[in-house]
Amino acid sequence: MNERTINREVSSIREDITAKRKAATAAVSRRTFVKRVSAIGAGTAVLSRVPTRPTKAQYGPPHADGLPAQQLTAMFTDMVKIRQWESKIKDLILKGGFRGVAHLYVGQEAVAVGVCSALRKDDYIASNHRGHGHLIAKGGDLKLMLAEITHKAAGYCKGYGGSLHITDVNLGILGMNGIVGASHLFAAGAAYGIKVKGTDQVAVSFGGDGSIQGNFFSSAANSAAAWKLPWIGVIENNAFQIWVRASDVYATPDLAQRAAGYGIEGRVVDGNDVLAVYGVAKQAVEKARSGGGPTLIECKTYRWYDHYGVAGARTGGDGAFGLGYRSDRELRDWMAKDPISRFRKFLVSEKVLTEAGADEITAEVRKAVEEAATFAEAQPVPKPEDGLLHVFAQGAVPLHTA
Amino acid sequence: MNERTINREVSSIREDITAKRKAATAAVSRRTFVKRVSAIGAGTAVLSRVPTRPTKAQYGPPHADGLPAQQLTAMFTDMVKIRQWESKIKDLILKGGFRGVAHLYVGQEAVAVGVCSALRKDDYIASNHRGHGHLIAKGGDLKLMLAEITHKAAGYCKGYGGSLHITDVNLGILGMNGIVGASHLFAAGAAYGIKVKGTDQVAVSFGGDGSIQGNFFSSAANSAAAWKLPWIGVIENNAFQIWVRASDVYATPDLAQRAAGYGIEGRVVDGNDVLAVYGVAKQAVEKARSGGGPTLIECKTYRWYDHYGVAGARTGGDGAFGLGYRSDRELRDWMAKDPISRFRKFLVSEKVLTEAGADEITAEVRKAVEEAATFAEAQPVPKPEDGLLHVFAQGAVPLHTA
Amino acid sequence: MPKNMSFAILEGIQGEMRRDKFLTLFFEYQRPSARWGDRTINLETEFGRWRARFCAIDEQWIVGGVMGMSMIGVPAIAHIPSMTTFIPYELMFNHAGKLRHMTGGQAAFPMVLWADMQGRQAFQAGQHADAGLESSYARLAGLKVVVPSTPYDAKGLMISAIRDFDPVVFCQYPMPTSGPEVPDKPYTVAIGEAAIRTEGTDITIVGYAPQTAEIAKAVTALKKDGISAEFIDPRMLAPLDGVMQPIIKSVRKTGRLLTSDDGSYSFCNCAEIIARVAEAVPGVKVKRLAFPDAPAPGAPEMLNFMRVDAAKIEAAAKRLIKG
Amino acid sequence: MPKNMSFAILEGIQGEMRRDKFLTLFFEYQRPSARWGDRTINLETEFGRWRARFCAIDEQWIVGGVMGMSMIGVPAIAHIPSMTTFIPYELMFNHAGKLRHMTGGQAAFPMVLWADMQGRQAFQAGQHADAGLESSYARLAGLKVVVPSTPYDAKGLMISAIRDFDPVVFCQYPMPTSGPEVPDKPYTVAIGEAAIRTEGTDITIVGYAPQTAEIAKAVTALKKDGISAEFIDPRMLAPLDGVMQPIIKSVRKTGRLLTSDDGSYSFCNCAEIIARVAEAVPGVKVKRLAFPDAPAPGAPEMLNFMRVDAAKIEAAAKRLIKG
Ligand SMILES: Cc1ncc(C[n+]2csc(CCOP(=O)(O)OP(=O)(O)O)c2C)c(N)n1
Ligand SMILES: Cc1ncc(C[n+]2csc(CCOP(=O)(O)OP(=O)(O)O)c2C)c(N)n1
Ligand SMILES: [Mg+2]
Ligand SMILES: [Mg+2]
Repeated sequence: MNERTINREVSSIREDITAKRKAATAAVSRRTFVKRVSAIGAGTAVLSRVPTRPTKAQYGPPHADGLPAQQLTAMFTDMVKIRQWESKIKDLILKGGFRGVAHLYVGQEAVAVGVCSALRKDDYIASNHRGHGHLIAKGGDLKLMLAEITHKAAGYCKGYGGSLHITDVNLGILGMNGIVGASHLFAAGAAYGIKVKGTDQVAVSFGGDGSIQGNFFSSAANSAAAWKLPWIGVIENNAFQIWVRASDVYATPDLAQRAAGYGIEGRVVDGNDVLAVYGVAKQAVEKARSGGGPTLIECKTYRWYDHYGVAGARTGGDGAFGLGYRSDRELRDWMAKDPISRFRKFLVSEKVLTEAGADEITAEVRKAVEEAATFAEAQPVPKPEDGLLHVFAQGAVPLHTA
Repeated sequence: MNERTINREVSSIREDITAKRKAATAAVSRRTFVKRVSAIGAGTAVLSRVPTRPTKAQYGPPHADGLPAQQLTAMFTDMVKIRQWESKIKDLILKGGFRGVAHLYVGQEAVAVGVCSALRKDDYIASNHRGHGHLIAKGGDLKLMLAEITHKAAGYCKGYGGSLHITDVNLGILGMNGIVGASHLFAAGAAYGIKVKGTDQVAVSFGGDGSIQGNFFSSAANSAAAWKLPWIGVIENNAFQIWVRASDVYATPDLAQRAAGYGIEGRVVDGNDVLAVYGVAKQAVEKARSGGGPTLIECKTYRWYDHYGVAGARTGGDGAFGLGYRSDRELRDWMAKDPISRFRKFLVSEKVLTEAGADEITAEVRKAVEEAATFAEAQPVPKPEDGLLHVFAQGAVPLHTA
Repeated sequence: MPKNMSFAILEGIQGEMRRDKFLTLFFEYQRPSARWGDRTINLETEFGRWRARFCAIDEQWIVGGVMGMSMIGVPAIAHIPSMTTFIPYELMFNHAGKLRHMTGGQAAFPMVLWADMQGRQAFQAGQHADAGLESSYARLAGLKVVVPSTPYDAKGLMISAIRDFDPVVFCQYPMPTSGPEVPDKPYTVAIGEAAIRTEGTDITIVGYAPQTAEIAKAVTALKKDGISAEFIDPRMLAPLDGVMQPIIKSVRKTGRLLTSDDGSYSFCNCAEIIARVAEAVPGVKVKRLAFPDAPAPGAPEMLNFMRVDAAKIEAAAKRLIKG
Repeated sequence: MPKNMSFAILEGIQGEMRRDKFLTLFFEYQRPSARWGDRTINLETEFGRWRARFCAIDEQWIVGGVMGMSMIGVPAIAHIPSMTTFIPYELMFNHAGKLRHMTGGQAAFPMVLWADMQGRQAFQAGQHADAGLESSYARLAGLKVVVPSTPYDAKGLMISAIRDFDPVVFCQYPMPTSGPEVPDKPYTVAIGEAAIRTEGTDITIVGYAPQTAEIAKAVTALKKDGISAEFIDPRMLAPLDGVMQPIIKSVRKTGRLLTSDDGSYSFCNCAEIIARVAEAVPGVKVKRLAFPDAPAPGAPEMLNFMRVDAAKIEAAAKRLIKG
């Protein structure tokens, strides 16, 4: 049985499992649901809309209506996981001697979790350099991720790839990618592949505000539009491309406006409101799954740390201050819109969670994160000569340094 | 005096000349003008408009109002020049033994002439593979062009480039280019250069419907929009990319719609109506010249011949029939909208020209084209060893074949 | 009349598309149809629009889309036209070539980049008359690069490329039909093996696709003058380890290596072959013929002066043997 | 503390921007400012937004825009980050490198592609730890490619590149500061000349930018063992004719050539140098050290095993001399 046949088998088994899981979830969803979710979301969900293509839901995320408490709790847990796992990485880097690098995602958790909660396990995501959050939201293992970003042999990529390239094909994670914009093209390609396979999967790409220019985005958008591919492009507009403000290099305030040029529906959403993101994503996913074609979703959000690394950050506290290209006040303003506290408050007021229950989740996550760190720490480093493997599917390349 | 200084001197002399010429034209324009031009154009000018950015002139090309008879005649003459010169090339290819190749422009004359009539001599154009028409409209010399496409030493590019690469930097012609889409990027770059120089020139790129995808267009459009560059992108939508229909690879019927995504004004115009094209181009040029930024103009038109060469064509008759990817009826339909007969009829009805006068112009142009052919025929071929020159500004590269 | 290269390649792809119900072809305008005698292949009508897809003028999509598909286990072929060889260069470099390694073996690109190559044609000029570009791909880690010279090799290498788990760049030069008959059935030509076209003892001549006809002529002419040349066609440029074995063996025997290339001189395909031979066979006498480091001019007078042809190969071989 | 390479380069550009009121710089996020002692350079504040322009993440624009500007006589510099080296490859290939020739000498690109190079750094992995990519540019007709190793050379070559009428690819590797002091005033280092870093008689060692520190260490170590190595830094890869003269002269003297490269092995920079030497100096003994044909793994254990370092250079030199 060759590699490709195996892939196919795996994916058909996966489809089976998913179908069963889906039926189960639908049942739960009808049993316990939160009522006022859609009303709550209404004011915040859609900041502005691209004028060319009206969508049915003018306000609010109707799909959040009917969400089971269980799923809401899972969403909260995932957001906390991202926050805690990344804060641990930050602390480890600040401590010194960290075997790796990181582009921290903290502050943008609502986007990853909102989108991935609208996906099935067998749907695909393609991620970018700021992708730890996407991966955790799609089910990535905290231990294997931590082992990978410290380049240990037990990591997801056996220590070859590190922070920027974590991949788990079994979870439909086509990988983080260090080249800005590539995620969109690969997801659109995967969406084409889904059409060839004839399944009802969808493929989502995550990219920053910087990812809509350059070579890749346009090719993804045009092809997805021309052939109604099940592609969803998620643009996390966190205002910056390193230190360059998006508004200084684009003429339109809403980046989702670019969708119209290709004949794609473009949506703009408050990227710090997980239910709003979920609602828009869910609509897009259902549309894509049923052959209705692509959607471009712009999520307005903010990263709490520097582009890369931990400049301006401190152990035990959130956020990076004193960075030259943004004001501390701007950061504080966004920290006040913390997607996690906001969601927690909502869940408590909705009686989905108690304060104690939320604390317990947080504590449990913290424990899991500590375990992940201990696990990663204990793992051996890769064997030197293994660097010659995995260039091709078979064999090792010759060493030419002797 | 180095090459760059020379370039600068030449361009400042050019600006001088242009200023004088401009003043002269303005004077003429106030003396003899055609009244009803704008009314005539009204019905045909703007087929559909991109909804995002309203422009002042909802209907018709107001700038055609006030066009002096002399300029109208010159426009007619240029259109005839393109038609006759290209028909000659077609006949020469059909005869056999032609030293070159061609992508014929016949049928699209109104676009090149409409746009270039709105330009000053010191404005820039960047052209594509189907660019003979653009060049003639910008003042290209029929003899040097014919010598070039037959790869003679006296040609514009000394026989190195041939049909796809004719360039005349003195006329602001940055060159035809064989790579689809590159024209847009280079013109946008030139437009940036104009800003650096601080002149009021503009840079226009011509590209087919195929030129809005791929790598180059998006970069041009985004940058021109972000910094309000004096760039005008002209899309000649002739329905085909070789044999692929634009409507099969793009989801939007109007390609100018793509402009909106970048925050650029997009216009759609009947590309077979030279005055309509002129009107829209003139507005765009004036806007660009005065710092108002870029415009994307889509001209709906049709090519009478095959993508390349002379399949289906015959000596002494217009159009290429029996091509597999389009019906003869579709072609005949478009030939009935011949931009030249249409404009001629208008000029005669407006008494700008008599039938005899129009015939005379045609005969004169035919004579000039015959002279160009005789000239080119008589020119010597390039010296073999000259192939080693012009790789760099100085010297020859070594020959490695011996 | 034997099958020509285009028909042979399409026949290979057709067989694989029948065998693997997901295998998909993206192309731009080079219709995947061909006729040979009374047989017609038309992949669009046989497999439908989704599996034989014409695309916009967007080579970034054609190649990147195929990469995305292949990442989810849908093998695919990206056919790009000759003037666009380097538009997908970054994609092949940073993604197709690297991601398997970077993901510790997880990411796989069972894809073929089927690149039309133009060669040095008159009346085209630089952008449309280039050659030798395959060495830029061959220098990238993680890619395999094949450059068939005969219809037989082309079909067999295309099938091998499709079945390979790694990304393969398949370079198709317009070639006169030569070599063995092409069987109708699928067969493979192994990736990684050179072909000895003529055996000989006095000098080793190495060259591939666009140069093979000229070399073959030169070998015949040399024979008339009593010089026995061994002509080896590498057929591929990456990986090169297996390919080098017969070349090195041959040079050990002849002591002389002449390479001939339609690509430009510097950093060309044959530079790597010469460097490997120089390392392996001290004392070897080498000579490299190639197009100058210049674009190809459109006028045939200039172009022919610059191209390597049989007469130049013959003369260089004689000089190498004499002095 | 002498000026480092970044300051030296910016100082060179600053002088030229003062000299030529049109000269313009496009960049992405690599701010054109630097400090050295109490001196500060800030091209954005000194020359304003139009002449020092940060751009979107769009290397196609940064390079293509600069090409369009330079076509109308506005000379410009396109600064691109290290992971994007090949995004503008097609533009440099089909346009910057070819259009002068294709237009019979009319089109000129007085531009510099200032490419940041990363080198083989740990904890980055394939996409962010590549090296040796300059040879892909050097193989393209019509381009000049320089790869300085010292701040002095960097400033002088940048100024030469700016003043050159042809497109120049200027590759900046992160390099430790070494070599002569950098004068404040503008000066040029000619494009097309190699530098002999150490004279010697037993073996010729060739390597540039990312390898120079390791080679220098090896040369010192060899000296202790009584081996006199001549170390030549080519400083540029195209055009190579002038660069090869001292290398060939040196090899004629030593009879041995060792090349050392951070780029991958096949079709690498040194392959061309070896091929030229093999053609010019029959009987030469050659050895090439290079990174394997693999992406760079992130884990330092694997990476260091694969990189060429001083110890490996020393050992290879000794083997070449012995056997
Ligand atoms: C094609 C490309 N150009 C440049 C870079 C360098 N780079 C890495 S991340 C980044 C900024 C990305 O900004 P954005 O897309 O908004 O994502 P964010 O970092 O804000 O999440 C840049 C310029 C790159 N990795 N790839
Ligand atoms: C980047 C690129 N891809 C493909 C080609 C091959 N090609 C040449 S012209 C052409 C069709 C162009 O169509 P369009 O832009 O609509 O212009 P038209 O020929 O219709 O005037 C194609 C595909 C090319 N020259 N450049
Ligand atoms: Mg951002
Ligand atoms: Mg067209």
